[in-house]
This record gives sequence, C-alpha cells and structure tokens, in this order.
Amino acid sequence: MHEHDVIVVGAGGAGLRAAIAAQEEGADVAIVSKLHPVRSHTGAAEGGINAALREGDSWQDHAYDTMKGSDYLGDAPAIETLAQDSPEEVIQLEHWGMAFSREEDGRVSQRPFGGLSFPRTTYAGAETGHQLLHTMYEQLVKRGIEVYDEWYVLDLAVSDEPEPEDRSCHGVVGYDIQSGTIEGFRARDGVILATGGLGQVYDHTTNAVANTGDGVAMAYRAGVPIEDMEFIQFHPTTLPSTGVLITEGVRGEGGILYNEEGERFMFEYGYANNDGELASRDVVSRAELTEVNEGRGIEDEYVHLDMRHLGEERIVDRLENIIHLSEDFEGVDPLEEPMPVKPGQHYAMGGIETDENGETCVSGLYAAGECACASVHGSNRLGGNALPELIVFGARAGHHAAGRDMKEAEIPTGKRGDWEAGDVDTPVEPGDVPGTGAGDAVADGGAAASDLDPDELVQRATERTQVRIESLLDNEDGRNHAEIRSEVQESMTQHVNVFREKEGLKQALRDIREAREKYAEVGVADQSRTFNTDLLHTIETRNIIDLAEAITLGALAREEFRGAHWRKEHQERDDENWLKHTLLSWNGGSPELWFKPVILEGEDKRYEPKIRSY
Amino acid sequence: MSTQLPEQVDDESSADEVEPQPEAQERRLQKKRDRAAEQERQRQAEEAEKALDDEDTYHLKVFRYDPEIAGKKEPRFDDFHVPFEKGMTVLDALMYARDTYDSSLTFRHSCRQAICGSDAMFVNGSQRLCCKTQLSDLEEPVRIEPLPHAEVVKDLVVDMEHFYDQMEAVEPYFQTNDLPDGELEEQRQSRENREKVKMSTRCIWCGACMSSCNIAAGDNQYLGPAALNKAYRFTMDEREGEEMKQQRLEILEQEHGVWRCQTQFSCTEVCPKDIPLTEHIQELKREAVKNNLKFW
Amino acid sequence: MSQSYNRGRIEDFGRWREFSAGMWAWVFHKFTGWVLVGYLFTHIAVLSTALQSPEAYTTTIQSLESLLVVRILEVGLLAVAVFHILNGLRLLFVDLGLGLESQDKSFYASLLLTGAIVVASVPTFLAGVFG
Amino acid sequence: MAERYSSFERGGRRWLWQRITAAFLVVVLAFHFFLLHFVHHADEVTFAMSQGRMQELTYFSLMILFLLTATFHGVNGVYNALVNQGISGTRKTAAKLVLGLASVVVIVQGVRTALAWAGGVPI
Ligand SMILES: Cc1cc2nc3c(=O)[nH]c(=O)nc-3n(C[C@H](O)[C@H](O)[C@H](O)COP(=O)(O)OP(=O)(O)OC[C@H]3O[C@@H](n4cnc5c(N)ncnc54)[C@H](O)[C@@H]3O)c2cc1C
Ligand code: HEM
Ligand code: SF4
Ligand code: F3S
Ligand code: FES
Repeated sequence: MHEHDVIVVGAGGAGLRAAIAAQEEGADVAIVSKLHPVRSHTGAAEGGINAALREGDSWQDHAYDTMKGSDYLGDAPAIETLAQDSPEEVIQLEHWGMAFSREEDGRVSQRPFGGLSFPRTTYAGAETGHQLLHTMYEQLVKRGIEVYDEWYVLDLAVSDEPEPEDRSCHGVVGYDIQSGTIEGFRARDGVILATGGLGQVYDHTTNAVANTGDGVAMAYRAGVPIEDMEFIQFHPTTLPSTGVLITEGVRGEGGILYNEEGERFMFEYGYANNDGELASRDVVSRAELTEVNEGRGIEDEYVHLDMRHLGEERIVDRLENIIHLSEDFEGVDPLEEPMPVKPGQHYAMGGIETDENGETCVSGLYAAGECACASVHGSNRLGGNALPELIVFGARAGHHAAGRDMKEAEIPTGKRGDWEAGDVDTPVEPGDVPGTGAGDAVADGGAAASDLDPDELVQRATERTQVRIESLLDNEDGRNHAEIRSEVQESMTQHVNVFREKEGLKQALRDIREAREKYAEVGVADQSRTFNTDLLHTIETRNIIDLAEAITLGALAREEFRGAHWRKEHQERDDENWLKHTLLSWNGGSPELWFKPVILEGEDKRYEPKIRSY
Repeated sequence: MSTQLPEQVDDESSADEVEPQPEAQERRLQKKRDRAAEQERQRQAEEAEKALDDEDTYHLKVFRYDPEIAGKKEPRFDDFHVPFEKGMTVLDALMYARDTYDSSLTFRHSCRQAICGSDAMFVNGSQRLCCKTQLSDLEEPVRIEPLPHAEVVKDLVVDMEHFYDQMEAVEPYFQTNDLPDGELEEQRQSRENREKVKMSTRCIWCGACMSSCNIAAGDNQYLGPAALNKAYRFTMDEREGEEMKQQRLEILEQEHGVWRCQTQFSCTEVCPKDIPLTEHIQELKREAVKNNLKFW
Repeated sequence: MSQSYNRGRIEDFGRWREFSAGMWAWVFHKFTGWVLVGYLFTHIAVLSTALQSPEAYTTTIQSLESLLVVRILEVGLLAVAVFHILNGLRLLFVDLGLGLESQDKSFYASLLLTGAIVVASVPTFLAGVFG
Repeated sequence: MAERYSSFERGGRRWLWQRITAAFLVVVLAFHFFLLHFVHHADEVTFAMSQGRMQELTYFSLMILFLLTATFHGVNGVYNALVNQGISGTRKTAAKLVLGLASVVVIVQGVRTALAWAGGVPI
C-alpha cells in the first residue's frame, strides 16, 4: 500500500494545481493518473482563461457575467470565488513561465469572448490549454511531486455509514496499467478527484477517449451526490468524423452554414433572423440538427460550414490552424470545399457536488475541475470559464485538503442545508439490475465497515476491487463492452442531445436499462495483465452507463428550458419552480433524486434573475 | 481469483474429455461454441462483404506482441480489413479494428486531435501521429508498428520512461531570479521574444522525434531532440535572465547534450507539431560556442 | 532507448529504405570522412618516401600512377572528397542556421554536383594510363 | 537528473574547431586537388617539382597548415564518430591515446617530408 498525506486523482489542469497547492501547504502529495499528465485533455483547450486583470474590469463584472451566463443556476459564493481568485492564479501561471500571447507593452494579451462584458479572456494563441497544462506539469517536475502515471483509479475507499454526510474517505484503489497490479493508496489527509469530463457518454464529442467521467461515477457510487447532470454543453461546429472542434472564430469572421440544398438555413428557415450564424451555441446547434432531422442534412448527418468566400489571404491570416485541422482530421481542404460540421458534446456543467473549497459531503473527499460542480457554470458555461475553474478550485481543494485554514464554505453539501425530495416518473427502474449475478462488478457505495481503521479500510477496498477485476478477467467469453458502450452512446446522442423530449428521454432510460442488463454479462477477452486496455475500457463503460442514466434522469426531471437544457414540452425558463439544483444520490444501488435551492446571495448583493438575451 | 467457479477451460480441445462435466461447465462450453460459430459466421459475412467492395476497405498490417500471451510472445503482424469512410484516420482504423475484430489490440490514444501526444507510431516506415494521419494519404497495406528504438510493452505500446527521463533532465521548468514586486504584476515579455520561443512550446511529448533519431537510438544518454527543444524553450526566454541562461547552457553543453546531434533532420521531418528541431539545436550549439568564447 | 527491440525478421529487413535525405547525408559524410583520413595517412606514408631519396620518391609515385587501379581509386577518392567537401559546406551552412528548410534539396544537389564533377574529370584522371 | 551526465566536457571547442578547419580545408583541399591533378598531372609528379614548390615560403607554410588542419579535422572527426557510437571509459581513453599518437606520427612524418623537399625551413 502506498501512503501519502494527499492523493490527487487525475493530472489535468485541476489535478496538477491541486497537487502543487497541497505541497505549498507542506503536505506529502502524490498524483495518480491513468494518463501521463501531459496527455490530459486540458491540453485541448484553445480559447483562453477568463480573469479580471485590467483597469476597467473588476471581479464583480466577471461574477455578474458568469451568473448571467449560467442562466441563474450558478451559486453566487462559487461564482464570486472564481472571479476573485482567478486574477491571482493567472498571474501565478505567468510567473511560472506560461507562454501567453503578449501586447506591445509586454503584458499578457486578453481578448473578447461570448457573453463577457470586458475582453478578459487571457490566451496563448489557439493553444491556451496546452500551454497551461505543460506549464503546470513543469512546476510539478520542479517540485519533485510524485506521479503514479498510467495508474488507473478503480475505486474510492470510503467508509459505509448509512448517511453519506457521515462517511469519510481514506484513500483510493489503483491499478497499474503497465503491470496489472492492484494496490491501495492511503491518503492521510484527503483525496482530490480531478478526473475531468465525461464526453464519452456521447458518441460524438470534443472530449478525449479517456474522458469517461470515472471520478464522477466513482464518487456517485460511493454515495456522494452529483449535481445538475442534465446540463451538457454542445458545440455547433465539430468535425463529423472525429469531433474535433472548429472554433467560433470561423463564423465570427463570416463563415456561412449551408444545408444540403445549399440554403443558408439560419436565415431561410428563420432560426435566427438577426444573428444568423452568429447566434449562440445552443441556437446554432439546434438549427443544425433540425436541418438534419428534416432531411436537409448532408448524408443525413451534417451541414456545411463554408469560408471559401473569405478569400485565401484572410483565411490564412486569421484562421490558419483551421485549415490544418480540417485537412488532418477530416481530409477536407477548406480552401477548396466547405467543411462538414455537426454539433458535438463539449462540456459537462454538472458533476460531483462540492462547496467553494472543493470539499464534498464525504469528509476527506474533494473534487475539482470539470468533474466537480461547485456550481460555477449553472446551466451553461461561458467560454473561457473552465480553465480558471481548474486553477482556482484546484488550488483551493489542495490547500484545504492539506490543512490550510480557510473561510468556512457557504455552500452546503449533502443534505445539510435546505433540500427537498424529488420525484421522476421513469419507464423502467433505474440503477443496478438486481439478481443479474453481476455481483462485485457493480458493487456500490461505502467500501467497508465504518469501524475499521483507515488502513484496513483501504485494504478491504483493495481486496474487493481485486475480486471484481478477477471476475471480469475470468469471464473471458463474456460480452464485449464496446458494443454496449456504443449502444448507450448512440441512444444518448439520439435522445438526450440538444433536443430533449419526454418520450425520447424515456426511451433512453429503457436503452440504458438494457445496457445494464447486457453489462451484467460483460467479460474481458484479453487475458494479459500487461497494459490491458480491454479491461480498462470495460470498467469505463460501466461508468458511462451510470452517468448516462444520471444525465437522462436529470433531464427528464427538469421540466423547463434553461441554459443548455431544452425541453420540447417546456419552452420557458421557470424561475418559480426551478431555481434549484438537481441532485442524484446512489442509495444502495438505486438513484435518489432531490433538489437544493440555488444561492443567489452574493458577498454584497443579490443576483436577480434576468432574461438571458444574447 | 474466485475459486468457486469450475476450472477454467482453455480451449475447445478440452471438450472431448471423457469425464462427465458439471452442468454449468457444459453450458459454458455450449455458449462458447455458439459464440465461436457466430463469430465465424460474422467473419464470413465480413469476408463476403469485403470481397464485394474491396476498394472500400483498407488493409492494415499491425504489429502484435505480448510477453504474457502464448500466441503473441513471438512478435507477428496481424491483418485487419477496415471499411473506409471519408476522413478516416489511422487511429480511427485501429479503433475500428479493436472494437470490431480483436479487443486485445492495444495502443495508446486519447485526444484524437494531435494534442495529447499518445499515439505516435511507426506507420508505413515513418513516425507519425495516428490521429493526424489520413488513411487516404497512405499506400496499402498500411503497416503499423510501435515506435522504433524503444522497448515494446505490448502491441503498439512502447515504454516512454526513457523519453520522460530525458525531458526531465534539462530542468524543464521556468526559473528566474527577478519576479516583479507589485501584486498582480506580470513579467514583461516582448512579442518578438514570445515569437522566438513559440514553436518550441508546442511540443506534445509524443516521442516521434526521439524515435527517428539515429543518434538517440545509439546513445542512451543523448538528451535527444525533444529535450533539447525543451531546453531551448527556456534558454531563449528573456524572462529568465542572463544568469539562468548560463546555467542552462552548462547543462546543454555536456557531452551528451547538443554536441551529439549530427544534424540528421529526421526529427524535424517527423515532428507532428512542425517544430524546427534541428534549427533549435543548431542555435543552441552556436549559443554554447558564443558562451565559451567569452571565457577565452 | 538503445535497446532497439527485436521485432523479428518481419521488419528488420529493408529498414534502410526508410532513411530520409538527412540520414543518408550523414551516412555518406561519415563514410567519406573515414576514407579521407585513411587516405591522409597513406598519402603521407607514400610521400615520405621522399625522405629516402628523391629518386625513390619519383619512381614510387610514377609507378603507382601508371597502375590502372590506382587511377580508378583516385577517381573514387575524388568522388569521396568532392562529396565530403560539398556536403561539408552544406553542413557548415546548417551550423550557421542558414537554409535549413532546403537541407534535403542541398543534399541532393551535393550528390548531383559530385557526380557531375567526377564524370567531368574522368578523362583528366585516366589520361596517360593507357598510353 | 542532469547530474546523471557527469562526464562533463565542453564539447564546444572541438566542435567549433571542426567547423573552422572544415572551412579552411574547403579552400586548401580544392586548391591542392586542382594543382596536383589538373594543372599538373599526377603522373608527371617528380621530386623536383615538389621541391620547387616547397621552397616557396607561402606554399610551404600553407602545406604545413594543411597537414595540421586536415589531421586535426580527420582525427577529431573519427574520435567524434567513435564517441557518438557510444564508446566510453577505458575504450574512450584508449581511442584518445591511439588517435593522438597517430596524429603526432602523421604530422611529424609529414613535416619531415616537407622539410626534406624544401631542404630546411625556407626563409
Ligand atoms: C476542445 C476543447 C476546448 C476547450 N476550450 C476551452 C477554453 O478555451 N477555455 C476554457 O476555459 N475551457 C475550455 N474547455 C474546457 C476545459 O478544457 C476542460 O473543462 C478542462 O480542461 C478539464 O480539466 P480537468 O483538469 O478537470 O480534466 P482533464 O484535463 O480532462 O484531466 C483529467 C485527468 O484525470 C485523469 N483520470 C481520469 N480518470 C481517471 C481514473 N479513473 N484514474 C486515474 N486518473 C484518471 C486523466 O488521466 C487526466 O489526467 C475546452 C474543452 C475542450 C474539450
Ligand atoms: C575540404 C573540405 C572539408 C569540409 C568542408 C569538411 C567538413 C566536415 C564537417 C562539417 C564535418 C563534421 C560533421 C559533423 O560533425 O556533423 C566533417 C567531418 C569529418 N571530416 Fe571533413 N571536411 C573536409 C575535409 C576533410 C578531410 C580532408 C578529411 C580527411 C582528413 C576529413 C575527414 C573528416 C572525418 C573523418 C570526419 C568525421 C566523419 C564522421 O562523423 O564519422 N574531412 N567534415
Ligand atoms: S518535438 Fe515534436 S516530435 Fe518531438 S516529442 Fe515534441 S512534438 Fe513530438
Ligand atoms: S534526428 Fe537527431 S541528429 Fe540531430 S537533427 Fe535531429 S537530433
Ligand atoms: S490521440 Fe492524442 S495525439 Fe493522437
């Protein structure tokens, strides 16, 4: 068993920042990550990091914009923390050498971004995330922080008191991908989950193949509530064959969307008569899908984004990297042909419920980054707000876990503040399939009896995981997970996409149920202990199923149209009934739905919900 | 290992055992036979389909090796026929082959957009990122091997430890003695200087360059193009100051530093991020010489 | 890194075909360099017959020069030297950071030029040996 | 980790000299070839002719310099190649010694020959 003060799971922007922060506090910290740190998907972020750095800008403005962008579903304490801490964190990055783009006077550049009242998006060319990730990894090397890379975290070692609020987390169980050994990691002071996004729940996403939402699923099954899962952001212009993102800049420069008939549908079918292609992400995404659904899509799949009329000179000057992206990943030369594009999953606003210090309701368990939901983004994330979230809340979680004295959090976690029970009418029973013999492969929640001492608890969790792995490997001729995974992904893309209607959501739940049943027969054909990706993907598929279900349950429950969540039957934002967060707790194998109110009370003002219009 | 289960059956031949088998095992075997039959049918169907439109499939020859699995201990090449779709990359084809034909086919990949650097492989004789390589640009059969000059872990996965060691040997982190005093005050950097280091900051640690370099292949201690480029990124950053530059050049000037480079250019040719590696290394050599001249 | 993994005979054979211009240039430069040092040593050895007596020197040289093999070897030496010089120049430019984008073209140019010069000087080199 | 490479050596000087000698050799070697193969035909070479040239101070010193640079360049090149090949420790020291010795022999022999031609340092 490995032992450290703080264990950070995941080495993207959030994980790296958390580890550095914990070390700043003097803790012995280690990172456990299924990918080598520089392979994390934070590297893919292009746009930039929002921070109020300049004269004329203020954290209050940043907070206001964020709250408005969230469609009033963000919690003010979290949003204000983000806005207050991000300038310092961004300057910190600069002092660590990050290669930001520069102004004439040598200061870091900032640019305007959608939904922001001030150009406060600090950037490094079209590769901000890459620079951020590498700069932070460099600091890790400098500090000599230990990294267990290519170690997959399978489970959390959480005690099993009846109420999640009474539980505590003492470590994790890791699997060394290279050698196949399973070992416990005991964390004396805390475990920080920073496992990133869950885009693989959908079959078309800008996220990496490794973004399977492991952290969210593990925490969920350990009893930690997950929040606002129904809010998924879709990006309207991604390449159909890979999901690679084509920046909004193309439309910003004057790129035009055409359907199969060559019609400029944004205008001709009245999706956005004023803004056309420049309408907001969700509007454009829905327009594109409507075209495809009504038979005017190309190959019944995508639409065309044409920028040829801008002229080669202008394209090369301003959008050069788009030419490469389109050629490399789609085999299309955008100077010769229009680019095929379609909407793709991009970001999960929801995640593990935390307070503004990154702590969950289970003591000693923290979460930060895309896997967490302190509720900064509410129902819709503004561009450039995820990267500051990583460093701000990564740092806070790290400091807190390592014992820094911090202000008491204002956001209650678990069922500690106001909460109300929820109910949703599902066509099939969600949650575990009882009696399918899936046994340990689908074990839930609290790892071991609460009277165990922490070491034994981690040991127990490790043994249990070992049994689960062995049983997967034993079932050599079981079903291949890939088929199950793609069925779930397809169903999600069909029914829980930018368009959501009751019947479709129900169908998705049925499909997920079917997938669960099939998953009970899953097995791993590859019998090797060396780098067994078959095994890992099989485990990930389980996480995908759980999260797909959570997203769908949330989407079915929330009967309004807010932010990224569109419901056919409910076309209005309903502040009367729905200014509240959706939470799901995994209770003995079945999801329990409940709600908690949104906190709109800020430090020195209350944010009054206004109509979102841009 | 769950011991309650009947002894695992290794292959079909044990089905002829004379001893009566427990019912569960018999069922299991039956299931297995059915599966095998189904797989065979599927394979035949696929074969038939393939014959129909041969143009629309791509023929991959993929290196296979697994130190633990009987049939794979001896390295071999497996053939896969993958239906082609417009825009398909080598990585897409590998994923298709894995998900459809053989789930034990092993390779690293994650971002699918040339930013995580996990899937550098040896494709048709040169180091490439699979996710950034269009199948249609390649001649058939497409031969896919793990990166040369690196220990193979399994199939297309190589051990990157050595590469990481070299990257980390050049003090790959920003160091400076003069940070500005003011709160929220950044260090100034001229645009020219940022332009100068820009390309060098694009490295995604894929290891393609290192694998392509003959010198690195022959000399384990040679820092290699990627690490030298990493060093370049800091040495040339004006924010670090003269003193640091001195310290950095001392690292680079070691015997297995810049002088090992024989300007073979293959690193530059394979780099998926188009980093002018040779140029950077050469510039460092000149810097080092200039630096030495000062002491004469 | 150096333990180039043995992937069996399947792939060992024919790897050289995957060499790129810069690698060939390196191989040739190495080879020609070695030949040139070798020549330098023998050259001095031959020349030092002059230490014995002027006659010994003249006869050694002239008898050597009358041999066809020696003439052919000389042509070879010329080729080697010219390539080493031209590619050496190319390398000097590379060291100065000039023209790195066309390093492959300059290698091919060195090859072609070497060929041309050698062919052009064959008559001069072989002159007299048949007569 | 950087400390792992303890064989600290400033390779820079040898690298630079390899280039400087190369630049010099381009000119001299071309001249040498041209003079002895094209202007004068190799088979016409006699002791007397060499003697005539060698008695010229400029030519004499040029040839001595040629010898020195070529030897340094060649031997250093070979040494580099060996080191690049990965020899180290005693084998490296041995190579250093052998090559050094060889250079001395060639230079001494070369200089003696030149002197024999010139009949003493031509002043
Ligand atoms: C294409 C794209 C562009 C974007 N552009 C922007 C932008 O311009 N501005 C912005 O603010 N945001 C942007 N975002 C969003 C932002 O980049 C992400 O939300 C953010 O990078 C997530 O960081 P993270 O640290 O939470 O997770 P990641 O960087 O995804 O890291 C997750 C880590 O967890 C590890 N991990 C996962 N599961 C396990 C497990 N089971 N065991 C062990 N380790 C595990 C992984 O190895 C990895 O190291 C973009 C996102 C995408 C996809
Ligand atoms: C005439 C012009 C010459 C030029 C421009 C020239 C140029 C060069 C250069 C630049 C190198 C260094 C290559 C590197 O380290 O990357 C080199 C290497 C070498 N040169 Fe020359 N050279 C010339 C003549 C000679 C002569 C006359 C000899 C023989 C005595 C010679 C023998 C060598 C050897 C042995 C090497 C090392 C090859 C290796 O790496 O194995 N060169 N030359
Ligand atoms: S320099 Fe280029 S080839 Fe080398 S590791 Fe970096 S990105 Fe890959
Ligand atoms: S291939 Fe190797 S020799 Fe130098 S130019 Fe690149 S490092
Ligand atoms: S999959 Fe990330 S670089 Fe290819």
